[in-house]
Amino acid sequence: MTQNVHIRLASQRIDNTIVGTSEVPRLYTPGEIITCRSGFMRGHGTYMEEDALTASVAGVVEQVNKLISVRPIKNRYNGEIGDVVVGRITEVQQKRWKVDTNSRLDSVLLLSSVNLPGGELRRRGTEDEQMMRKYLQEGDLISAEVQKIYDDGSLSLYTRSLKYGKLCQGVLVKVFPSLVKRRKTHFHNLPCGASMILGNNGFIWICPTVSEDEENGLGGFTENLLEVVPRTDREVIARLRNCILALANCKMMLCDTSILYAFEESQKYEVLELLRPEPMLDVCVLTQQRLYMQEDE
Amino acid sequence: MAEILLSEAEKTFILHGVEEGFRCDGRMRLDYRPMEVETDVVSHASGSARLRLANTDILVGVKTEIDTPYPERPREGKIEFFVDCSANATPAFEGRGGEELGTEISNSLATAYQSSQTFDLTALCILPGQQCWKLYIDILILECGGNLFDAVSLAVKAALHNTRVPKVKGACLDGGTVDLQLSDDPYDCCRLDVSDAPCLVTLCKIGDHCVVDPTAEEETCSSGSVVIAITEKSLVTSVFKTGVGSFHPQTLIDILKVGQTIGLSVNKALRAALLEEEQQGRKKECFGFLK
Amino acid sequence: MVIREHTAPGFNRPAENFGNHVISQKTMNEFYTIIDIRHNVTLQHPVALLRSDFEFCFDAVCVQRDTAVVTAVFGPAEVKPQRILIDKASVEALYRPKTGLPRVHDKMRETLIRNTCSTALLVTLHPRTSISIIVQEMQDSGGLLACAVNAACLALINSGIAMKFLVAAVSCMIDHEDNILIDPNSKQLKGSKASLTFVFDSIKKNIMACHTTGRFTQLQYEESLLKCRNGSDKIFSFYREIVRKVHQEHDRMSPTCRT
Amino acid sequence: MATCYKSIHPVKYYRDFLAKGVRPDGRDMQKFRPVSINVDSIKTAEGSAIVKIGNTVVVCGIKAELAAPKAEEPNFGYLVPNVELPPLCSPRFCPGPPSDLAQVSSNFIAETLTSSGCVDLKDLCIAPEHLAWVLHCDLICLDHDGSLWDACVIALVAALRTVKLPHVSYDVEAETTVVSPEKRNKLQVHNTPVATTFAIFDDEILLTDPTNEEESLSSGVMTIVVQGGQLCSVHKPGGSPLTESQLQECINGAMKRAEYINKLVNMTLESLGT
Amino acid sequence: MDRTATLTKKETSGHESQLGLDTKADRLTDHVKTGVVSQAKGSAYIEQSNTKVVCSVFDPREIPRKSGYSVNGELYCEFKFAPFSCIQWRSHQPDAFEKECSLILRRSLEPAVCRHEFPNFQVDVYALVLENDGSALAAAITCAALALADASVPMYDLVVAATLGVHGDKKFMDPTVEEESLCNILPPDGRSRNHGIITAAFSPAHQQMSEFAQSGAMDIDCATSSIQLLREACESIYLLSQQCLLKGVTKMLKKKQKEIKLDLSSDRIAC
Repeated sequence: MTQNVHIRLASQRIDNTIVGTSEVPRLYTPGEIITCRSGFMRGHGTYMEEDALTASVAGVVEQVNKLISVRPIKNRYNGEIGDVVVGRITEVQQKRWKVDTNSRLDSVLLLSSVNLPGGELRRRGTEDEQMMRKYLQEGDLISAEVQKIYDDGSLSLYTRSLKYGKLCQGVLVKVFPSLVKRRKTHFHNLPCGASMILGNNGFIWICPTVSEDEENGLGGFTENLLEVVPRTDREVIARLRNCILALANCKMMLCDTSILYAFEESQKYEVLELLRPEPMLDVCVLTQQRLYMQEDE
Repeated sequence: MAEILLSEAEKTFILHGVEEGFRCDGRMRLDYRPMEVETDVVSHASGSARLRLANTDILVGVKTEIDTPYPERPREGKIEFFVDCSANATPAFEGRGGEELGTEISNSLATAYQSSQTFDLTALCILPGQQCWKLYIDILILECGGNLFDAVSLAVKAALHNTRVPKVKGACLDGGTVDLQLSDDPYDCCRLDVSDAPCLVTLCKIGDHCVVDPTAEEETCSSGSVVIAITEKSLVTSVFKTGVGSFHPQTLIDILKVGQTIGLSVNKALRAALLEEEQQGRKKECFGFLK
Repeated sequence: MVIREHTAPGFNRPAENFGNHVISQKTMNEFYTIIDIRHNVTLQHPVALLRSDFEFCFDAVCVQRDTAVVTAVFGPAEVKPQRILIDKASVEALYRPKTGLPRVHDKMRETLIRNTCSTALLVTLHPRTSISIIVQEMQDSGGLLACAVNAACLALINSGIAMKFLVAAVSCMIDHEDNILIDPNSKQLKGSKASLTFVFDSIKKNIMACHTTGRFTQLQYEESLLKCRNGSDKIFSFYREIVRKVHQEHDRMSPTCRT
Repeated sequence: MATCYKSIHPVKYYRDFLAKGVRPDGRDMQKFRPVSINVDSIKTAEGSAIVKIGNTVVVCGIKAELAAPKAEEPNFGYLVPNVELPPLCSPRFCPGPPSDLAQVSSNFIAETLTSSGCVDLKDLCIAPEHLAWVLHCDLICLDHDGSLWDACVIALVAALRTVKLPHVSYDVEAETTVVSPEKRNKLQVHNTPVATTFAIFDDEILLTDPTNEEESLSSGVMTIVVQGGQLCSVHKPGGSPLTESQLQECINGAMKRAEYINKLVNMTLESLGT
Repeated sequence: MDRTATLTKKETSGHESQLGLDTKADRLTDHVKTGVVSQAKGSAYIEQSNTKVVCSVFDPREIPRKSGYSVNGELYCEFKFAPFSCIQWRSHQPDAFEKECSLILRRSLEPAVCRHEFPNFQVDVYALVLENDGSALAAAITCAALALADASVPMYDLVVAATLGVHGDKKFMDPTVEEESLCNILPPDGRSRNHGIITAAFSPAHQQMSEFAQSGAMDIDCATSSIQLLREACESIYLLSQQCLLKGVTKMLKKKQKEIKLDLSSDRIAC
């Protein structure tokens, strides 16, 4: 049996910031005046003090026409309608589930917003209420879409589409929500042999690719616990996981392209090696270069 | 332990991975995640160390104080462990939440260091029956990312390695009171021999196999773990079980044997790292906590 | 602790008065009434006082000779789920000593006051509520337990919570010459062989509660009981007197004058 | 059917029984439960006793320690009684700090000890101002089925009478203490107080030696401590009022009980001696 | 190895139980007895040479201070020494050792209890050592398992525990207090420098070790060979425990029958 024990020294610590070619944007700190001119609208992360628009959080200023807002550097997930999220059930309540989506407040998944087994358009009876824990219990993972934002900022989710629903075997990776690039699609069947859901909330789900026809039969609520994921799939999943964490560690934006590049660049290392800082940095630098090259093209 | 939620499917995935010998992060069953150690991080302590194992972050400070030895052990000094599970580590430690875990860890360390074959307490004796050094070992859990026992024991051993006890130039008994003369030079001090200090190895049983250095997710899947304290001379100084599961006696014997070999390599790795740091000479800068 | 906040102003005022043991005749207006339960009536300053400050808090200060106790009654009010009784009110007594934390003998007083009061109250009228009696010791010059029980009873009268009967506590001692002394002071108690405290109900004058220390014969016990029972009459009549006076006071102060 | 009736309306169930002059456990009103005493069974304690009254079990263990006497009482030793009602003995008690009942019981036992004067604290002094015995009298209830204080007092007194303290000599000049564990002296116990508990059911019926159930259903309890024809304590912490004749009845009952218990304790201790 | 020590201890079991908690003298039951605390749902008393332990178990109650749903019920264990049980007087506040023992007690029992049968509920287990003459923790574990069984808490198997003391080449099964303190110190230079104490809890029906707690310092061979010894010791205690439980049940059945008769007569009174 092999065993690996690596103990490094703090002096060997490496700097994992990758300075890109693009300029570092101007950061504002709370209390700093953004502008004294009038005619702007006050957005999130700002407040008015004696006619001056002032930042209330530390972050980057964003301007949309007349609206000025400050996007904080580090933030919990602020949901927007239509976002794809991955979440974990934390509580089963009357007619609804509470879902942890990395937001300030737990999100809500109503019993009426899910597809129940046996037909989409079925009335939800008391029987279904009692069966709720059978469908989704504490700890279960789901992919869903944000349907509504309540007044208190909590989100209402729905899974009434075949692509959403309960997630089966795989790995969840948590990163900062701001690192996930907004794209048209967040569901990816990667050519390397795994599927990935890049949740807008920073929860990323990696699982073995399921063929189309199989998926249709799932209906969202069955999980195959007997099926053993083969070793090759596992290696791909583990490599993807480590690559994503490496990219996130270097604060690089995550999208299917960057992840795929990182995956390809990491091939010279063993999966296990990707847990160490040097290979992690190396992969990130190479990925960054490829992204620039692509941009230039 | 702060339990995290996992779905059944995730648990199955982890379980099958362990069976396969290929864990979610690409490790084999007996691989540790990379660790990082730094000693002498707290300037006011007699000795200190900080150890980071993935997301688990431990800071250990050693303080020395003069005390009277136990009447039944007049030639030995004292050692006391205190674990502070700060609420910063995980919200579950808030209030009194971390207290139970804290006493569990400090008790396990006390047991592992109990035998005189581990850490030689006689070196802490000043005047037999009258005065001795007492080492207060304060362990701060800054972040909790699983596998606390292993990380804490390594950090403690590193901190003890770093500990400098002031030299006593002279001690004499004057009537009932003891007169001590300590060296004025702060650099004139004794080191402690930590070669026999034990390291704790947690073997986490997932399915029918055991893994070392479990992540928080893997800990959730486990039915129970065996923690073994091993010294460099491969003596077992403490064994105990955590979690709710139970073991077949034969499994237990196998686990003990595996634990022993791992314990030896962990001890070796730590020793190598500490030696290397020492060779770098007196550090000018402390890297501390900025990552 | 809402309770503590509420009682604080109520407790502080009398404390200033009794701190130096002097209550001048001037301040002894209608609110202060004189009580003496000993046979040879000599007026020192045995005083009792009644006030009511808050809507749900009813205070009473009982001073017997130099022993002083302040009590407050809260309720019927919301009750904690653990203490809830479905068929009656849960009566709770809190005894706070003059200094320090409550000790074991304070717990004994607490239990005695609680049991006595819960028997005297019509607890079944207020199911699922709590009635708390808070007793603060101010000064102990003998007969503290008796004083505390009387203070609690006064506070209950003042609270207007329905009661089955009133209670009165009288203490006595037996000295080394086997004399029985009613309501002894702390100086006299030093030379005691035994001390006894009785609590009587107002209807049949039966024994509600009894606490003794020291050794005594059965005969001495019965004799003490008899003397104390006679003494209790004075306390009951004093209760009536005080209620009358308070009533007058209420009549005098028209509702508009009251703050 | 009877068990159903009992759980639905326990008071009425009892009332029906008592109307016939018998208690549900088969005793009549004035009958005591059997008492058994076992002394000196715990070897780690200087003195010990285990008392069973019906189901109620109380263990008393006495440990002796040496300490300096209080400055204001230089000739006195210490006697520290403590009643523990662990959660083990009844579902009524929770883990954590001592319950109110445990504290009240400790107070009662301490008062009984001083009132009866069964141990002279001067006997516990070895060298005035310098050295005295501390006797930790720990009473632990193992099974709380009513009449707790009766069992406590018997256990305490029986345990005190088994205490054998090692001979201690103290040299004032050199401030040295020599303990000789092989030379042991019996502790002087001057008298034996006996407690008897009564419960008042429905404001009028007196139940002697009540069980836990009877105590909780009753409207009041009273404990009388008798010692050598004299009263040592009459403790009635509130509850239903009692008439004088009822009180007298109780005192008489307690007096008779004391004689019996005294005999029993003596017998047990004698059997130990042989 | 000192197996004879164990045997002699077992053989001295003929005399009457010292505490007198048990009135009838019997070879088996005066060492182990169930149903000793009338107020508890289940209880047991065990006497191992001079070590005396009482244990009681109460009805499941809701887990205090818990908001979420817990699939498995919980065990709350408290291990306590009576103030007079040891050579030194012990304070009433639980110390670190008692807390650790409570933890070990819980870890030993948990695997054997069908905790899924009482979700969201907690069963309280209290163990009190009246006299400690060594191996108190093992006695408490055996006793607690019996009390759980007596309380009809569903269990996969009984749990029995034994303690082994190691000092050099000598091994003491169920060591006394003196032997325990001997095992805590390093043996003088000789062939073997092993020393320490091992307490193991074992469920024989499923051959599962639910706890293995070792202190001291010993080589791996000593530790592994002890497992076998402890297992054998546990098997012999297991028989004792089983017999005791059986006896308790038969006794209860007889009592029940009597009660039914009594019940009929009491019904007559009640009606």
